[in-house]
Amino acid sequence: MAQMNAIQRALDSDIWYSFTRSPITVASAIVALICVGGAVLAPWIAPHNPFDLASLQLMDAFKPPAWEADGDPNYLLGTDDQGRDVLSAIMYGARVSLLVGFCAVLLSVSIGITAGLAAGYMGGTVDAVLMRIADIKLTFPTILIALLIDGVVRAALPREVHDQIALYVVIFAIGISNWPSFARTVRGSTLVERNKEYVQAARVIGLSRARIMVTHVLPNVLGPVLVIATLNLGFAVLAEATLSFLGVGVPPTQPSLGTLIRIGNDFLFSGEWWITIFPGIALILLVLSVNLLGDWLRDALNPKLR
Amino acid sequence: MTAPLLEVRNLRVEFPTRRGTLVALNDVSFSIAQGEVLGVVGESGAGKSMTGAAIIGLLEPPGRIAGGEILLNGRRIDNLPYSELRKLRGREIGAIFQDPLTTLNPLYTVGAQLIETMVTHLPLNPAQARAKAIEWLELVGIPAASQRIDSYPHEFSGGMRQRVVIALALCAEPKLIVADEPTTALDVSIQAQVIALLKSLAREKGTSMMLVTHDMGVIAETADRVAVMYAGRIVEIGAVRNVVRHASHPYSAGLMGSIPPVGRRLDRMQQIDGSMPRLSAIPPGCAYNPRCPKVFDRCRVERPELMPAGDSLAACWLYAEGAPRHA
Amino acid sequence: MFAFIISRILQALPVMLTVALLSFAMFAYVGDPVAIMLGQDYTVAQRDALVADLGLDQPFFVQFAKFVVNAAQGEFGLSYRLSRPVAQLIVERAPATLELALCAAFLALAIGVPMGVYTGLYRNSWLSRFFLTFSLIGVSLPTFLIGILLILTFSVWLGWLPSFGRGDTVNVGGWSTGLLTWSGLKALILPSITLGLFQLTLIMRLVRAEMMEVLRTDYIKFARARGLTNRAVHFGHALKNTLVPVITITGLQLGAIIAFAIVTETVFQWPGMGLLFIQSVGAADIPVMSAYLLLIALMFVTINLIVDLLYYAVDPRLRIGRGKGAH
Amino acid sequence: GASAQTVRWAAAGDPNTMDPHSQNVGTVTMVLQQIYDPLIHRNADLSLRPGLALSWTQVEPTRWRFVLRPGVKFHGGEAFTADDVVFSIGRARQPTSNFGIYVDTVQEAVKVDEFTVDVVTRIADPILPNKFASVYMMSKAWSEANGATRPQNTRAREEMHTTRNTNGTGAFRLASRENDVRTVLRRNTEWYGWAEPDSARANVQEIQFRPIASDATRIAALLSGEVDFVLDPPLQDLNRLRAAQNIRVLEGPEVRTIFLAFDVARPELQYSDVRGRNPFADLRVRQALYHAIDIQAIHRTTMRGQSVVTGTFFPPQVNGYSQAEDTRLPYDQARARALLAEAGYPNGFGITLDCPNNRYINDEQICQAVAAMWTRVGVRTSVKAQPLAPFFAQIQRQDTSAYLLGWGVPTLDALYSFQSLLATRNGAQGDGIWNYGGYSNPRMDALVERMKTQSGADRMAAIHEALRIYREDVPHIPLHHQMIPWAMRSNFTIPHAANNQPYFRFARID
Amino acid sequence: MRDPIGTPMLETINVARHFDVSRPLVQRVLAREGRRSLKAVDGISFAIEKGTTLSLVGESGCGKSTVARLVVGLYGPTFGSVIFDGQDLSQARADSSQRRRMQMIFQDPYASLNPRWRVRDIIAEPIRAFGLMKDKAEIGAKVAELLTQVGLSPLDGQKFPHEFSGGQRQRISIARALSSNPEFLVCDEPTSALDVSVQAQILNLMKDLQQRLGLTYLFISHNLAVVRQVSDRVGVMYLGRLVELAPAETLFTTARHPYTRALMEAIPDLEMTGRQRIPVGGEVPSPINPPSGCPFHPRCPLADARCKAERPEMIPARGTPETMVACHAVEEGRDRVGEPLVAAGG
Ligand SMILES: Nc1ncnc2c1ncn2[C@@H]1O[C@H](COP(=O)(O)OP(=O)(O)OP(=O)(O)O)[C@@H](O)[C@H]1O
Ligand SMILES: Nc1ncnc2c1ncn2[C@@H]1O[C@H](COP(=O)(O)OP(=O)(O)OP(=O)(O)O)[C@@H](O)[C@H]1O
Ligand SMILES: [Mg+2]
Ligand SMILES: [Mg+2]
Repeated sequence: MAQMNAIQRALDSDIWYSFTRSPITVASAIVALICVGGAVLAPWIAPHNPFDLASLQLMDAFKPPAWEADGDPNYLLGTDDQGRDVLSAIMYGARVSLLVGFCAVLLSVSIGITAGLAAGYMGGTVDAVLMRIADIKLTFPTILIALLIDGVVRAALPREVHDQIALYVVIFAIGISNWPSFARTVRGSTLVERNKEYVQAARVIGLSRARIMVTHVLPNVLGPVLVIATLNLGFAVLAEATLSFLGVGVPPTQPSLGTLIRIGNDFLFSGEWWITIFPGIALILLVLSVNLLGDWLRDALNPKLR
Repeated sequence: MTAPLLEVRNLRVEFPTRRGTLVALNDVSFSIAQGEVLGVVGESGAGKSMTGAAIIGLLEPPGRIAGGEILLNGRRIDNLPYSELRKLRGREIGAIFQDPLTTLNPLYTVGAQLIETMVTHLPLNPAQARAKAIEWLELVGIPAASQRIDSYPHEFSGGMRQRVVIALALCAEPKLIVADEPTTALDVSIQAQVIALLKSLAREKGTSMMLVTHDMGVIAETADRVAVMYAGRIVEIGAVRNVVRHASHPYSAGLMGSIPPVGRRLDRMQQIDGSMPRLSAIPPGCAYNPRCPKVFDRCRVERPELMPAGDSLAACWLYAEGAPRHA
Repeated sequence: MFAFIISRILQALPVMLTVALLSFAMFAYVGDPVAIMLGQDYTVAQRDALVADLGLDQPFFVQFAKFVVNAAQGEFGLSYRLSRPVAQLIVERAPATLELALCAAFLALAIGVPMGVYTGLYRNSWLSRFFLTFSLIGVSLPTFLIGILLILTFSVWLGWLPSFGRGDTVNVGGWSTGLLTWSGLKALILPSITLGLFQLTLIMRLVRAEMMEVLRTDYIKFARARGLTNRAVHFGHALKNTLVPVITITGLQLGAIIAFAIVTETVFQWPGMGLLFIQSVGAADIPVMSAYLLLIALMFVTINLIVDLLYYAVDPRLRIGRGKGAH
Repeated sequence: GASAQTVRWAAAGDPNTMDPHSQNVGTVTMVLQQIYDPLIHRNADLSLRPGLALSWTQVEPTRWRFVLRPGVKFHGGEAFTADDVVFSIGRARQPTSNFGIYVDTVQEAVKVDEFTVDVVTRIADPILPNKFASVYMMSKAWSEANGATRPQNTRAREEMHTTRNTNGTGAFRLASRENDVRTVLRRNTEWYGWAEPDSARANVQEIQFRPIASDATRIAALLSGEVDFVLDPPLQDLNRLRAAQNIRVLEGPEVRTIFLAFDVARPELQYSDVRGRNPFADLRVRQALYHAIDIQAIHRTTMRGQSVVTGTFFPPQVNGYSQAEDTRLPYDQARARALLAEAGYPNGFGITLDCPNNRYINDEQICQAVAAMWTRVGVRTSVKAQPLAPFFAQIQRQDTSAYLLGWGVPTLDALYSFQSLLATRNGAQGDGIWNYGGYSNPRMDALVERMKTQSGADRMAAIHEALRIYREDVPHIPLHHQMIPWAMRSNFTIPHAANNQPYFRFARID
Repeated sequence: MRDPIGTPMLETINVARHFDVSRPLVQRVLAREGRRSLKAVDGISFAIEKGTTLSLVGESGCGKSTVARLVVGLYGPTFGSVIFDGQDLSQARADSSQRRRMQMIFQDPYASLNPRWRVRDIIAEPIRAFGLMKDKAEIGAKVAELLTQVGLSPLDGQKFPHEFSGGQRQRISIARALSSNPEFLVCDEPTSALDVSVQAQILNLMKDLQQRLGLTYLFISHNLAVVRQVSDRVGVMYLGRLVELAPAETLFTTARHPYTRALMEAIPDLEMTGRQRIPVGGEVPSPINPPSGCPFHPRCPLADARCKAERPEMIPARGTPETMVACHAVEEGRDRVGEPLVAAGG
């Protein structure tokens, strides 16, 4: 009963309404759902397991998509240079990419929000120090940050452990290299919000600073964060590909979406276009749909725009 | 009475929203004569600003004029194409908004903004416009105008800024000024200065004015006639003295009664219970009927039009024939 | 003004120092220059001699202190890979990168800003939607793929533009520029597009968001009420007010463009600092890498300063100290 | 402007110095050998021919005599004499030289007369002429005048005149040079060799060398006609290049062999799930992994036919090669599983294969393919691929369990490979310095010692025995010799050389 | 020098708040300038008796809101102290049982409610923060009761603030302030954004609450008509100082300080349509460089040399001893000359 009510309320809500009113949003939601669903369910629905080396046959390499002249119906979107089914590789690769992308963005969002809130709300020295740190960070390319972290981890931990946590190293590296943009945005909005009277009202009640920042200021500064976050998702996915090229990150036998594109890039001139084009399309669809959803959500969450 | 400068007939403004269309202004009619000041009062959300915005053609989308007409000097202006309407703005109809802090572009000097406006509308070259701009600043009482003309808005105090806004609204010498709460953001002492200024300018230049405000004192001081709005309609319109002292419509009466007197202390201020209905839930009949102390059956079914009530016009069945008790 | 610049420079010092420390520290991990320099044949003694020669056997902070002292004098030593003074290499390469970066930034601004204005003004037109969606496609493809696709189209298929290099350059006072020759200009087109695409999207979205915000403000409404032309309102008043955030982001992004030109320079064999850097990473050429990073940091600090000065130019409110109690 | 006789040439790397004795890497010598001449030249088939020396004879076991070509002038105008030879050999022997292996046996060079030089060796060195084909001759006077009497090296911490300036006797002279951008060479019309029959038709007036690091861009530049000659086209693009009008692909083998090596020394592998023992120490395991590799699939698919499958670790061009020892263990998965079970690993085990990803042709892809093949017989392999800098840094710390390596033989003699790759690491100069798996076999060490000193049939017998041990003991799993296709516009002709050196003195453009 | 009244709920003793508005250190050093401070409130003493209302009036920027914030502890005083029910405020703030006794209603009905929170959560926040109730249902009932108390429907708790009118929002913030059962309320211009009918509702509500619950108010406004309706005593502020403090009736009938009298003159008068008001002449001086002596002297018709040099103290006014006033002219009796004393109405 209560559930029914909740569902009814959700369907009746303005957010749902604005959602159904925007065909582009609905389309991107469907696409995003397919992307994420395909990735999450890959082990169950993918026709092959490209990460299982034992199942790869080099003889099957470079098969064009099924509809092409020498296509193999077994491999709908063709195979790559190792004989991996491109369709399955996309699904499995998207798993890696999404994991890295989402976690990295989550990490940078969390750091960025924390730093931005603290800097904006507390001001003074905290602000100056945090923003200088952000400046310093901004001068370092992501790749170098990742190399540094990887180097430190490598030096500190035995290699077996290092291999197991390679993925997390990548997530961490990408995550911490993007936080300043979030921090700056959040700080800017926080500076505006903290002078609003509802924040002062909360202070009169005697709530702690942390609690005011989290429960009052935070929800009001999330809008722009959402938009940058969605833009950053694509960036994180691509950064992962670059890092795996540099030997930091997931092994090439478990290629991510970005790695697939990078590998396929070598075959663009030789006519084996499907190796890069299909993962490329998958990535575009993923990033595009997530971004469009982000745009919509920002508008939908803003009561002023309803 | 001469032909009115501005005439609004049966104006209707709608907001299409997801849950049906909101009617923000319904059947609003009034006119302003040459040199006349019409005060507009009423509860927050009654549609005062909307009326002003409709006249200068600056309704915020998705709001739109859905019916009625607006005539300026006998010429219909509500259906003009954008470029035509633009030429009227500033030149024929000036506007003053509530907040002097936000109505001036912070990035331009006040002189630049004045000159820009004048050059757009009047056959002046920038040098002439500059000279005129200084004149205007002097006229609105900015001391050392020839130096202050190159100052930025933030370098002025609130009161001075509002004077600049007034100069801006007047500099192309419009015939009508729509002033939407020009003094609400100012404190009492400056408020008095601004009102005095507006009044004297209007008198000197023969400008008509629509003055929207919450402040009855300002209305009483400044306006010739006053229109009382409630829930998207005009419920009463008449000469200031009549409406303020002997309001005909029960809402107007309640409103006037709520004005806190300066001269004495009341134990309990007179108030109108309840609140104005939201636009999406306006009751049938007279919109005021749920709050009206004098409500009777007809009020709940039939909507009253403006009708003569004493020296004013009021939209109230009390003044129709066959009302149960006369006010 | 002078005081302001000095204070910014003082603030920049700790930033630079930290960057120096970090860049210095990180190279302990990116690869072993000794192994690379020795090549296929060496003895243990040779190896130790080299380590001592390079000063790699000294304590970390001694190495660092030396590094900072030298760096402050513009002395970064000799490149391990090319055996040439790093400062000389950087000076040779900087013009290429700067021209590319500025061109990309210019492209991003020249296209991104108008597109942002357009999409901000006509939020729902199909052209706006097209711009928004299409630009997102641009950012969701890796730079190297975009570069290759552009080369494939414009160099290989159409044969219009060169696929690599800077074309002919002219040396103007020690600065080798490709902007003055026809082939130099042609060579600039594809790399600038590749590099600028992401920034273009960003700037467009930013301007759009800011425009939408600014268009809701009172002073825009007031500018319209004064009857200013559309152009004056949109570009004179609205756009100028969006500039502060746009300047910030563009400034930050210019730093990012320079820092991230690495991929673009590799794809187009553009002889800039990025190419130098990536080759140095391959060879663990520590002096070049650290000099590069410091240079980027310096560039960043400079850009930040310029951005702040631009603020001053754009926004008069920032010109006075915080003293005046704005209310 | 690109005149009819200008060749625009591209390759991935740029020479990092112009000093002829500093960096012994292909990217440097490919440019410098156009400018500097050695005493002995190579033909396109790598056979020797007179260069600055007209003849050379081993007058004693430890003394070689070189008779110099008279009348040769350096680009700077200095006459070439015996003094320059003595100086140059001495310079190549300096500690800062990277060309030490070519002069490692030299005790001293002695001027006999103005145009005769004797080279005295510590031990009898039968392959000295082969080595001297890589030692370039500089002008003594010029070097001394410019303070470049020793090879420039990064250790010097200073820039030397020779970093950017040249003065050779070669067919081309350096006209201009910008690092990583462009290096322009002009024909030296006074060069003595132009009259010789195989250079008579050569007509290249100017060489514009442009490094282009990105594979795709390099190919695009060739396809769009912006360059005439690409030294290192990626394999996968060959078909497209062959199909393109106006473009020709030259194929040929390189003297470089790709193989897999193991850590056979540690009692327990670092990167494996086997505890307490080292499976690679067991010959059966190495054989099993050998059997597991379907080399034909790699040849056909990964290398697109551009490889020469091999069972040994240097190609026929190298002195000491034996056809009889060049046989592989057959591809046989069943046998591989059986051997693993026999060795006590019926369920296989897990390892990490270290791999460079930008050093050899399709290196990473080869590793992945091998990993799949090994996994299929039960040895679960994960690939760790890195760029060459971190890769070499890592394996040189011996921080690896299995790795892929490619080995070239610039001396074209077997000793070079055996000594570097298979001799026990003992700290002595050159022994086992690239033997990161720790392979150690006393018999092999003895054979290497024999190779160093003996000559003639004895030496050949030692090499052949060593090759047999290599085949039977499986210290490596050899894969293939690399092929090095060259691609060029069809109006350009140049003979293909297995050392990947384009000899523009034989080239012609129409 | 205390305010002569009975048991005070709140008392400020020479309380001040200065803001540091100097530029950052480096710039200051380079420009060779000292620190600059803005004396928003510069030594104010008053007391509010339990169950009564004290109003503060004065021009924009004279420091009214700063006093309000000092009183609720949003700002700490630069010097002086605030005594809440006999206890120093800094101690009271530390004690949550004391803290809940004091609440504030803010000026801007649009900015004082968190736009992302539901109304019921906004109102319940103090209850939760002070741990007054634990049970969900209990809290819900209390919220419903509060909503009813301020004239809203319990069902309104579901909604978000933007769904309410300004007057309704102000009621919500009153409900929030009441939810911790406070005894002392600071109201910083609670009706300045509202129209007269809604203003009347709010003021009546506040009065009702005072009568029923015995609340004590510090009421801040620049609208003298409103102030007259609600106050027992009125303080007039000018440039960070009190210039006059008197019982409401006395003030409105017999204003003493020239500034107060000027303010009275400026009140728009309903009855006298068409009358020209006499604005206070001159511009408000900057609080960073306040004038010497009496801060009002540049605008004061009665100013003389002493006013320029010497700062007047608050002392009982001659003639109306219940009034405290800081004016040399009043002290010297110069103020009666030639000017009608009765300001307005009467
Ligand atoms: N974008 C919109 N969508 C729906 N309704 C709107 C919109 N803008 C305004 N309204 C409604 O139109 C009505 C008239 O608003 P208007 O601004 O004219 O009121 P007002 O009388 O000026 O009030 P105030 O005194 O508060 O300024 C209000 O009820 C308001 O809620
Ligand atoms: N945090 C602050 N930092 C610096 N100056 C401040 C600060 N808060 C207030 N001020 C200054 O203190 C003075 C008094 O401000 P306050 O807000 O108390 O005035 P007010 O009487 O409430 O005015 P209003 O009627 O406009 O609300 C003003 O000049 C203001 O600029
Ligand atoms: Mg309004
Ligand atoms: Mg205030």
